[in-house]
Amino acid sequence: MLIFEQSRSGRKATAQVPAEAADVSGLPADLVRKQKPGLPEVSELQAIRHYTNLSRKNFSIDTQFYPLGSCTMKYNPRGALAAASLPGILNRHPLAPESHSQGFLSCMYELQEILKDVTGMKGVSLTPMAGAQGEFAGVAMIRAYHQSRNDDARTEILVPSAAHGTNPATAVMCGYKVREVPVNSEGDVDVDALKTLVGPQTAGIMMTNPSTCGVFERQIEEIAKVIHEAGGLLYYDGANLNAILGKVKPGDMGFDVMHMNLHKTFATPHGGGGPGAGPVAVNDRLLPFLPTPIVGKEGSDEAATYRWLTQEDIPQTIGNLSAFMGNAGILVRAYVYAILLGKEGMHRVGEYATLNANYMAKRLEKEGFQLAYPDRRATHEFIITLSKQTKDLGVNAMDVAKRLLDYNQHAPTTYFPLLVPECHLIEPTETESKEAMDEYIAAMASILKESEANPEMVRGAPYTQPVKRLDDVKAARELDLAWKAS
Amino acid sequence: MLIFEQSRSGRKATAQVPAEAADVSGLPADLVRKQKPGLPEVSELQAIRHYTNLSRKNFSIDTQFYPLGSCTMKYNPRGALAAASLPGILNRHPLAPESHSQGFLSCMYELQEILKDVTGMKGVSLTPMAGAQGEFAGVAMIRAYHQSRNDDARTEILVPSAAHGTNPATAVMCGYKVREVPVNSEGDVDVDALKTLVGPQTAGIMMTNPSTCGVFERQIEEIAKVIHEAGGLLYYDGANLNAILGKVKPGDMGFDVMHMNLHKTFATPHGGGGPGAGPVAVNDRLLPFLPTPIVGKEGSDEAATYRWLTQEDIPQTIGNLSAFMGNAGILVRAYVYAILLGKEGMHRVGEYATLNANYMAKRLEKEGFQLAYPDRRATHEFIITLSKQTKDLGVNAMDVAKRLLDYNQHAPTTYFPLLVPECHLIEPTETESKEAMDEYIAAMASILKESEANPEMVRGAPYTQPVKRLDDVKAARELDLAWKAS
Amino acid sequence: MPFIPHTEQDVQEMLETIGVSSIEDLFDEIPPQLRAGELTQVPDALNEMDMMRRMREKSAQDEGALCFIGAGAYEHHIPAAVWDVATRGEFMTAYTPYQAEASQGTLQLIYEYQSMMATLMAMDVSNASLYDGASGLAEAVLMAVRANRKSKSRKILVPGAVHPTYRSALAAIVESQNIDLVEVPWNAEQGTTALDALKAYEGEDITAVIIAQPNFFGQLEDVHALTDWIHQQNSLAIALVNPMAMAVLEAPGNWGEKGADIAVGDGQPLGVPMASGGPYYGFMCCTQAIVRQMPGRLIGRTVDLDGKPGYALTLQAREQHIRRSKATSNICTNQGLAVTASTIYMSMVGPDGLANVAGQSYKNTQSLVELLCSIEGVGRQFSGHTFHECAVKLPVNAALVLEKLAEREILGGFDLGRVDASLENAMLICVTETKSQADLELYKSALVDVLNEIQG
Amino acid sequence: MPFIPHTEQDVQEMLETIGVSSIEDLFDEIPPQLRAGELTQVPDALNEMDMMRRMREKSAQDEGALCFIGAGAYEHHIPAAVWDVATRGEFMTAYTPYQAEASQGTLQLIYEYQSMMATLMAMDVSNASLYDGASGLAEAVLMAVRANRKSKSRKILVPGAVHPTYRSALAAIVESQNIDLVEVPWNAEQGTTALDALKAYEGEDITAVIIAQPNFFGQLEDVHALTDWIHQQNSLAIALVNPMAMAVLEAPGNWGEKGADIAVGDGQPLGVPMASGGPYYGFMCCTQAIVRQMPGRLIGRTVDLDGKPGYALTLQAREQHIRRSKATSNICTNQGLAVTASTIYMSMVGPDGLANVAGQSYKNTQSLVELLCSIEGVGRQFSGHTFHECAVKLPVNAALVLEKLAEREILGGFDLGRVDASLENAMLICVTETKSQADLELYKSALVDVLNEIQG
Repeated sequence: MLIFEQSRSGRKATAQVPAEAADVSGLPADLVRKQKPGLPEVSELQAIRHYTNLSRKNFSIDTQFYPLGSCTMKYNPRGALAAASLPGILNRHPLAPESHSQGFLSCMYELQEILKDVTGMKGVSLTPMAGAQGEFAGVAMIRAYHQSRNDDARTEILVPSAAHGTNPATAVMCGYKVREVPVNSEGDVDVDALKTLVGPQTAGIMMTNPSTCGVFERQIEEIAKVIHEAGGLLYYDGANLNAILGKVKPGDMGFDVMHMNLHKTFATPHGGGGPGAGPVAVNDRLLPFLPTPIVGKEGSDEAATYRWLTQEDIPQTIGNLSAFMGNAGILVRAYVYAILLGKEGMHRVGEYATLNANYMAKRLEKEGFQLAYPDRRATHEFIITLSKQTKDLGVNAMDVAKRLLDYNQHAPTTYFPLLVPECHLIEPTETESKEAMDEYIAAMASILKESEANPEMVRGAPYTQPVKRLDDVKAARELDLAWKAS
Repeated sequence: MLIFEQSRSGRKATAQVPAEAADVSGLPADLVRKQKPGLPEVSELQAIRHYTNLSRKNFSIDTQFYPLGSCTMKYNPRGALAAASLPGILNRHPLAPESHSQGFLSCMYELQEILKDVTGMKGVSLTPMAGAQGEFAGVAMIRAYHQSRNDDARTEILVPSAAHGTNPATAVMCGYKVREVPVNSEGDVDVDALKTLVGPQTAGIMMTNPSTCGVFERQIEEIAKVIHEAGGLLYYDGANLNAILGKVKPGDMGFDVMHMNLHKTFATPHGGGGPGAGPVAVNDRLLPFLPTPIVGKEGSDEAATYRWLTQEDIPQTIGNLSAFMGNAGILVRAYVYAILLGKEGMHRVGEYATLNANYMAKRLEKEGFQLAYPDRRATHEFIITLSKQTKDLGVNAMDVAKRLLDYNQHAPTTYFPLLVPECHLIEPTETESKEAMDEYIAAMASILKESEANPEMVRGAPYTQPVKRLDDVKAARELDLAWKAS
Repeated sequence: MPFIPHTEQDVQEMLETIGVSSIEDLFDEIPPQLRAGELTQVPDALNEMDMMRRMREKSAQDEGALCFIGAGAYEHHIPAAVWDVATRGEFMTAYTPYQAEASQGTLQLIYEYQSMMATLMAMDVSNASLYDGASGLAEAVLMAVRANRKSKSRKILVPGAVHPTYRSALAAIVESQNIDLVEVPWNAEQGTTALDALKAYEGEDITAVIIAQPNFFGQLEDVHALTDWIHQQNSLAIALVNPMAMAVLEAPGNWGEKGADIAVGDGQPLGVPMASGGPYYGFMCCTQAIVRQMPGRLIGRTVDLDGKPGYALTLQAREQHIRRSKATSNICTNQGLAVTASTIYMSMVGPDGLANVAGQSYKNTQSLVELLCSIEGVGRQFSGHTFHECAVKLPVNAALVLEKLAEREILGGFDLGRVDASLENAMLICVTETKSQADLELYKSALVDVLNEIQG
Repeated sequence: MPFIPHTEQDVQEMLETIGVSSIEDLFDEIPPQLRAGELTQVPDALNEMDMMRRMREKSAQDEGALCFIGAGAYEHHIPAAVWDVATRGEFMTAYTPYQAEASQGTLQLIYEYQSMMATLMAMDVSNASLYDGASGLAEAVLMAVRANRKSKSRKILVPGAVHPTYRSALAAIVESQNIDLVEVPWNAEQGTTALDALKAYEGEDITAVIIAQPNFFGQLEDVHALTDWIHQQNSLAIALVNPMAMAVLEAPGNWGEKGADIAVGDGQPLGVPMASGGPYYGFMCCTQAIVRQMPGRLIGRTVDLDGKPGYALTLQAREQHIRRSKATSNICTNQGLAVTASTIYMSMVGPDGLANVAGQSYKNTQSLVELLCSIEGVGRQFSGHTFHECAVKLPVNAALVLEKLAEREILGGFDLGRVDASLENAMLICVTETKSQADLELYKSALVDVLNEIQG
C-alpha cells in the first residue's frame, strides 16, 4: 500500500514543526500557491510504520551477503555514521567562515593526503559527487590539458570493450568520440589492436585495472607507454580499486588521472543507490586543472590553519561541479574509515578481497560452474558464465540470479561485462567470512541440481520475495511514474 | 542460527575497543581469570547482520498494530529518543555534582510537577524502576504510615479478583496477607462483600480504575469511604491511567497513593519488555514516606537551583530502591512526551483512547463477538469472550490470537482478567487510526468465518511466523536456558 | 584486523582450496615493480573510541554559532524519526535496486518520492534524483537541448540572479557540449530578472531560459510573465526553485499559461542536514511530453507475474549502462539515502506542516529584516518581495561586518561582495523556522555593536 | 493533534457507529464530580523543534567535564553499532514476548544474553535480567532465603565494603520479610572483608553471605577463601560483581572449591550509557540446583510443532501473573532494551575485546594512582590490590577538593566521607579505557593546583 493511500484529508498527527500557519498575505497574490500539494496527510506513527515496513522489503549488506560484482558491497562501519552525525559536522553550513570550519577542513585535508598516498598521485580534489562525476572531471582535465598545449587534434578517447558504461558516456559528455579497444580471450586488452587505434587524434584511454573481467591487466606498462608516446593520457576508473588497495598504486602503473568510488573502496554506505563520492587524483601534469574547491594547509603541523583553494588559487581549474564542495558527509565517512583501517588495514583490503574472490572462484569451479577466465588469477571479483546451463537446461544467468534470492543470497551482477555471455560477476569483498561464502556456494550448487531436475521451477523464481518477477515491458510502455488520486 | 554458532576462535574483526591486551600480571595470580569466557568471536558485520535479522522476527509498534490490553502499546515518539540521547543527558554520571547536573535535575523537577498535576496528588517520587516496583513502594509507604501511628494490627491488603497479578505479589513482598474481593457481573467491585472484608485488620486496598474489566468502577467514592472509615488506605494501580488521563485524577477519586507506568501512559518505548519506569504519587498523608531520591527546587523560577532530596530531607522515607535514582533515561523520555503533548494534548489522551476502544467494541460486537460487559461503556480497553466459539467450534481464545498473527495483527492479551473465560483484552490506544482498527476487525471477522469453515486450520495457526506453535511443556521440563558448545 | 573476519585457520583452508601457499601468491600476475611499498601518509589505525574522540574534538571546533546564512543551504528542523528510519540498515546499506524483487522497499519509496515531488512542483513526473541542485541545473540544460527539437541554436539564457556557483557549475559541466550560455543581467533596483532585459532576445532562436524562484537574492521573480514570454519564443522554461518555498509560492507547473517545462533544484531543505554542503540531492520534474529525455533513474509502477503491483527501474534504455556512449547522461546513481530521508520528511510534516515551515521562515525573515532596518544606515538592498532570504545593505563593508559578527558567534549571512563588487556593502541573510524572537534580537544587538565598533 | 490521527470525519463516523453524539458521552458512567478541570502544571505543548532546542540547552548545562567517578556507574566506550541496532523499531517498540511466534527476535536475543552472562560468570544459568544491580542484590538475598532450605535463621551477612546504596536498597526492599541483615565491618587497613570478621559467626545458622568483587572501594577480596568458608557454614555465597571486571578477574563460578551459588550485579558496564543512573539492568546467574528459585523472566529453548528450534518464556509458574500472591517476586518485566544493547556489545567486542577494555581500565587506574601519589601528602587509602577503582587519601577534606576540581571541569571521584566519616579525606577514583595519558596528567596538575589553593 502506498503512503498516499493512507492519507486522509485533515489528518495532522505530528508534533514535528510549527503548528501555526504564518500570515503570507504580504506576498503578491498571484505568486502564492492556490492549491495545496497532494502530499500525504498521515500520523507520525503511520509514516514510521510505513517506511519501517518498506525497508523490510530490501536486501542489504546489514541483512544479507551481497556479492554484487563491481559494486564492492562491503561492511559500512557504523562508527562512520556516528562521526558524520556529530553536531558540528552535521550542522555546519557549507558557507560558514573558515574561522568556524577548521575541524571540517582539517579532516578534508587529511583525506586528500591519504588518497594521494594510496593512489600514488600528486593532487586530489574531493569534490566529485559520484564515480561518474569523477570520470567527467578526469576527462575534462585531460581535455583542459591538451587545450592548454593548443593540441586541438585530439578528438578521441579509447575505451576497452569491457569497460563500465559510464566510461564511453563520460567521454561523449566531454566532447570526445569513443573508440572501442578489443579485449582478448584472457581478458587483457589486445595491445596490437590498441597500437593500430592510437595516434595524434588520441586524447587518452579510459581503463580500469583490474579490468571488469576480474583479472589484472598484465600489460599495463606497455599500454601506458603506447599511449604516452602518442601524446595521450591514461584515465584510471577507480571502480575496481578495492582489488589493489595497498598493493598497487595506479600512479605507479602510469595512469595520469583517476577517480575513486568512496562508497566502494572506502566503505561508505550505498544508500539504496547513493549518495557516493568520486574524488579525483592526478599526477603533476594535471595538477593545474583540478576541480575546485580543494582544501589547503598553511603553517606547521602544530599550528596549521586550513583554507579553501578556489579559482584564484587554481586559475586553470576546470571549475566547480556542485554548489559547494560535493558530498561532504560521505567524505567524512571515508576519512573515518581510513583512520579506522590505518596503514596496515589499508594493505589488507586488497589482500583479503583477492583471497575471498579466488576462494569462491575455485569452489564454484569445483561445483561445476564455468569460469570465464579459468587460467587467470581472480582479482577482487571473477566471472562465471552460464552459457552451458542456458543451452542445455534452458536456465539462464538471470534465472539463477533470481533463484538465489530464494536462498536469501543477493544475486551477483548479471550480464556484465557484455563480452562474456550469460555471466555472473561475483565480488565477495574482504569483509565477508568464509562461512558466508560457503553458504552462497552451497546455494549455487543446489540451484544447479534444481536446474537439472526442474528447470521450469528455477525459471519461475523468485518465490519468496514481496513480488514475483516484474513486467518490465509494461513498466516502460505504460509509464506510471507518479501516483495520482483516483 | 545462534550468534555462538557463527563464532570462530581467534576471529576479531572489529575496530571497537583497544586492540592491545593490558599487562595484568600485577594482580594476584589466583584472582585472575584462567579460562576466557565463551563469548562469541565474530566480526562487526556478522554481529550487525545477526541482530538486524533477529529484530526482523519481532512484531512491534513500529511495524504492526499491537492492541495488547493492559499494556498501552501506543506510539513512542522518536523525538524522545533523540532528546534522551543528547550527550549531556546520555553521558551524565549519576553521581556528578549538582553544579554539573542542573539541566537534568530541572527536567526531573518539572516532571514531578506534571505528574502531581495529572494525578491530583501532593508528592511524587520518580525513582521506582517499573510498575511493580512502584507498587512495592506504594504498599511499603502504606505500611510505613500505619507503623508510624503504631497501628500494628493492620495485616491485610484487599485486592479485587480482577487485579493484575503484581498486586497480590506486591502485598506479600510487603509482608501483608492478601484477601480477594469479588467482582460482580457488571465488572464492578461487590461493595457489600467488600464491607464484610474490611476491618481494623485492613491496611488498605489495591485497585485500578478503570478496572482490568475495561470498565469504570462507578462506586469508587463509596469504596474509598468504606476503606478510609476503617482506617485503611487506597492504592491506585496506574496501569490503566491512559483511560482517564486528563479526564479524572486518581487523587480526586480518594486514592492515597499510586504508581504510574511511564512506558504505558507516557509513551516511553517498551523495549521488548522493559525498561519502563513506575513513579509513585501520594497525597499529604504519605508525603513523609516517599522513596528517595527526589528533586527539590530552591529559589525563584528565574534563578532556581535544583538539588537532590535524600534521607536527611525525608527522614521517614522508605529508603532508596535502586543504586541511583531509577531509570533516569526513561524519565527524560516521559518528560519530553509530556511537553510535546502539553496541557491540551494530555486531555485528549483519555478521550481518544476511549473513543477507539468503544468503536472497536461496537464493531466487533456487530461482527458476532460477545462482549464481556455489553451493557457498559468501554474505557480505553474492553473484553470479548470466545466461550461460545470454544464450545461450538473448538476454537479457543488462544487459537484466534495465534491466527491473528497470520493477518499481521498482534494478538490482544489473552486469558486475562482471569474471571472472564476465553477472553481477549483489547486496547487500541489513541494513536491508532480508524483504518488500523478496521483492518483488525476485518481480520477477526475473517477468522470467525474460518473457524466455522475449518476450525482445524485455525487451531494450527500461526503459519506465517518464523516458528509455529512452540512446545512450552518441553521448554519447562527439559530446561535449556543457555547455549553450550557441543 | 578491523572488518576482516578471517581466522588463521580460515586463511589456511582457503589457500589450500585455491592451491597456493600464501596470499602473496595470488598477486603473482602483477609485475613486481608495480607493487606498492609502505604507505607514508596513512596514519596508524585508531580504534573506534579514539576515532570518535578525535572527531568530537573536530566537531566541537565548528559548533555553536547561530547561523543566518542561506545561499543554497538551509537550516530547517529535521524530525528525529526521519533519519532514524532512513539509516535503518535495509535502506542505508542496500545498493541500486538492480534486483527489483529484493528491493521493493527502495523502489516503492522512490516511486512515492517521485509522486511527492511531482505534486509539490505541480508537474507530471519526477526522476529519482540527481546529485545536487547545481549539477541538476546542468542536466536540465542538457535535457532542454535534447528536448527542444525545434531549436538549433543551443542557446540558453541564464539570469545573473541565479545562484553564482550554480552558474559556474553549469558552465563547467556543459563546457564541451557547444552550448551557448548567455547571462541576462539583473535589475539593480529590484534584484530580479527584468523582462526588459530578456526582450533584447525576442525573436531569436533560444533553446531554453532559466527562471529562479526565489532567485539567489531571495527576491521573487514575476514567474508568470517570464514563463509566458519564454513559451512565446518556442523556448523551454526551466524553473529553478527551492522546494520548501513551493509549499507557499506558486509551483512551476502553474506558472503562466502552460507552466514550466522542467523544474529543478536542490532537495536539501526537505529533511536533509546542511552537512557542509552534501550529500544533498537534485530533484528534476518535467512534463509528460519530454519524459523520455529525462536523465537519471526512473522508477515505474508495474505488476508481477501474479498481477500484483510492484516497482522497477524503467526506461533504462536511456542510461549509460545500456546505451553507453549514446546515454542521456553519464549519471549512474541517484542520491538514494537523501531522497529516502526527504520522502519520510514530507510524509511526516504533510502539506500543512510544510506550508507552516515555509510560512514561519518567511515571517521570521521579514521580522529580522525589519529589526535590522531599524538600525541607522541599514536597509534593504532591493525593492520588491522576498521570501526567506533578503539582501541587506550596510553602511560599511559587509565582509568586515560578517567577520566581526562571527567573532560574536553569529554567522550573519553571505557576503554579496563575493558575487558582485557593486554589492560589497550588502549581505544576504536567511532566517528559517528554527530561529526564535530572542535569536533575532540577539542578531540585532550584535550588529549594532559591530557597526559601532567599525564606525567608531 | 500530536500523535492522534483522527480526522473530524473519522470521529463522526466512529461516534455514529457507537451510537453517541460526542466523545464526552463516552464518559457518562463517571460521576461528574470526579471530572478533572484544567491542568495547571502541565505547560503548553511544544513542537519537536522547540522541545529539542530546550533539551539541547539543558543537556549543554551538564556537559563537558572529564569524569573520574565510578562508584557503581562506569564510562566505557560503546560502539556506535550497539544502539543503532538496539533502537531499531522492532526491538525498541516491542513488548514482553507473550506471543512467542511473533517475538522470536527478542526471545532468541535474550537466550543468547543468558548464555553470554552464564559463561561470563562461569555459572550454569542466567535469568533475562532484573531492574538494576542494587535491587538485583535484594532479589538475590530473597532467592537465597528460598533456596537455602537447611537454614532457618534468614540471617544474611552483608559486608560493609558492599556499595552503600546497594546496602540501603537491600534493606528497604527486604524490610518486611523478617530477614536479618548483619553488617560485617571492613578491614581498615586493606579495605576488604576480613575473614577474621566473619569468623565471629562461625557455626551459626547463616542463610547466605554476600561477597563483592571488586568491592565498593575497588579492592579485591580473597574470594576463594571467603567462598569456601561460606560453604563450610552450609551457607550460600552470593557474588556481587562488576561484569566487565570478570573479563580479567576470576569469575564467581570458579571461586573456591565449589563456586558461588548466585552471581548478581549491574550490567551497565557492558554497553549501557551512564545516563544519570539508568536504565541499567541487574543480571543474575545461579547454579542449576537452585534455578527454580530464580526470580524474573527466563527464556528457554524448545521446538515448534515441526520440531524446529524456537524460544519461549519458561518456568512462568514462578511468576506473579500466574502465581499471584505466591510468586517468587513481583517483578513483571526485565530491562529488555538494555539487555539487547549489552548482548550486541558483548558480541561485537568478544572475549578478547572485553579483556582489553577491562585490562586497559585497570592499567589506566594504576597509572593515575601512581601519578597522584607522587604529589606530596597524597597516597593510597588502603593496601592490597585494586582493579579499576582506588581510594586515594588526600591531605585535606575530599569534598572540598572535589568541589574545586569540578570548577576546573574535572569530576575527580566519589567523596568517601559520605560513606564513613573516617574516610572524609579520601576519594574513590575510577579510570576506564576512555581516558588518555593526557587526561591523567591534566588530572594530576589540576589536583596540584587545588591542593596548593587549599593549603595556601
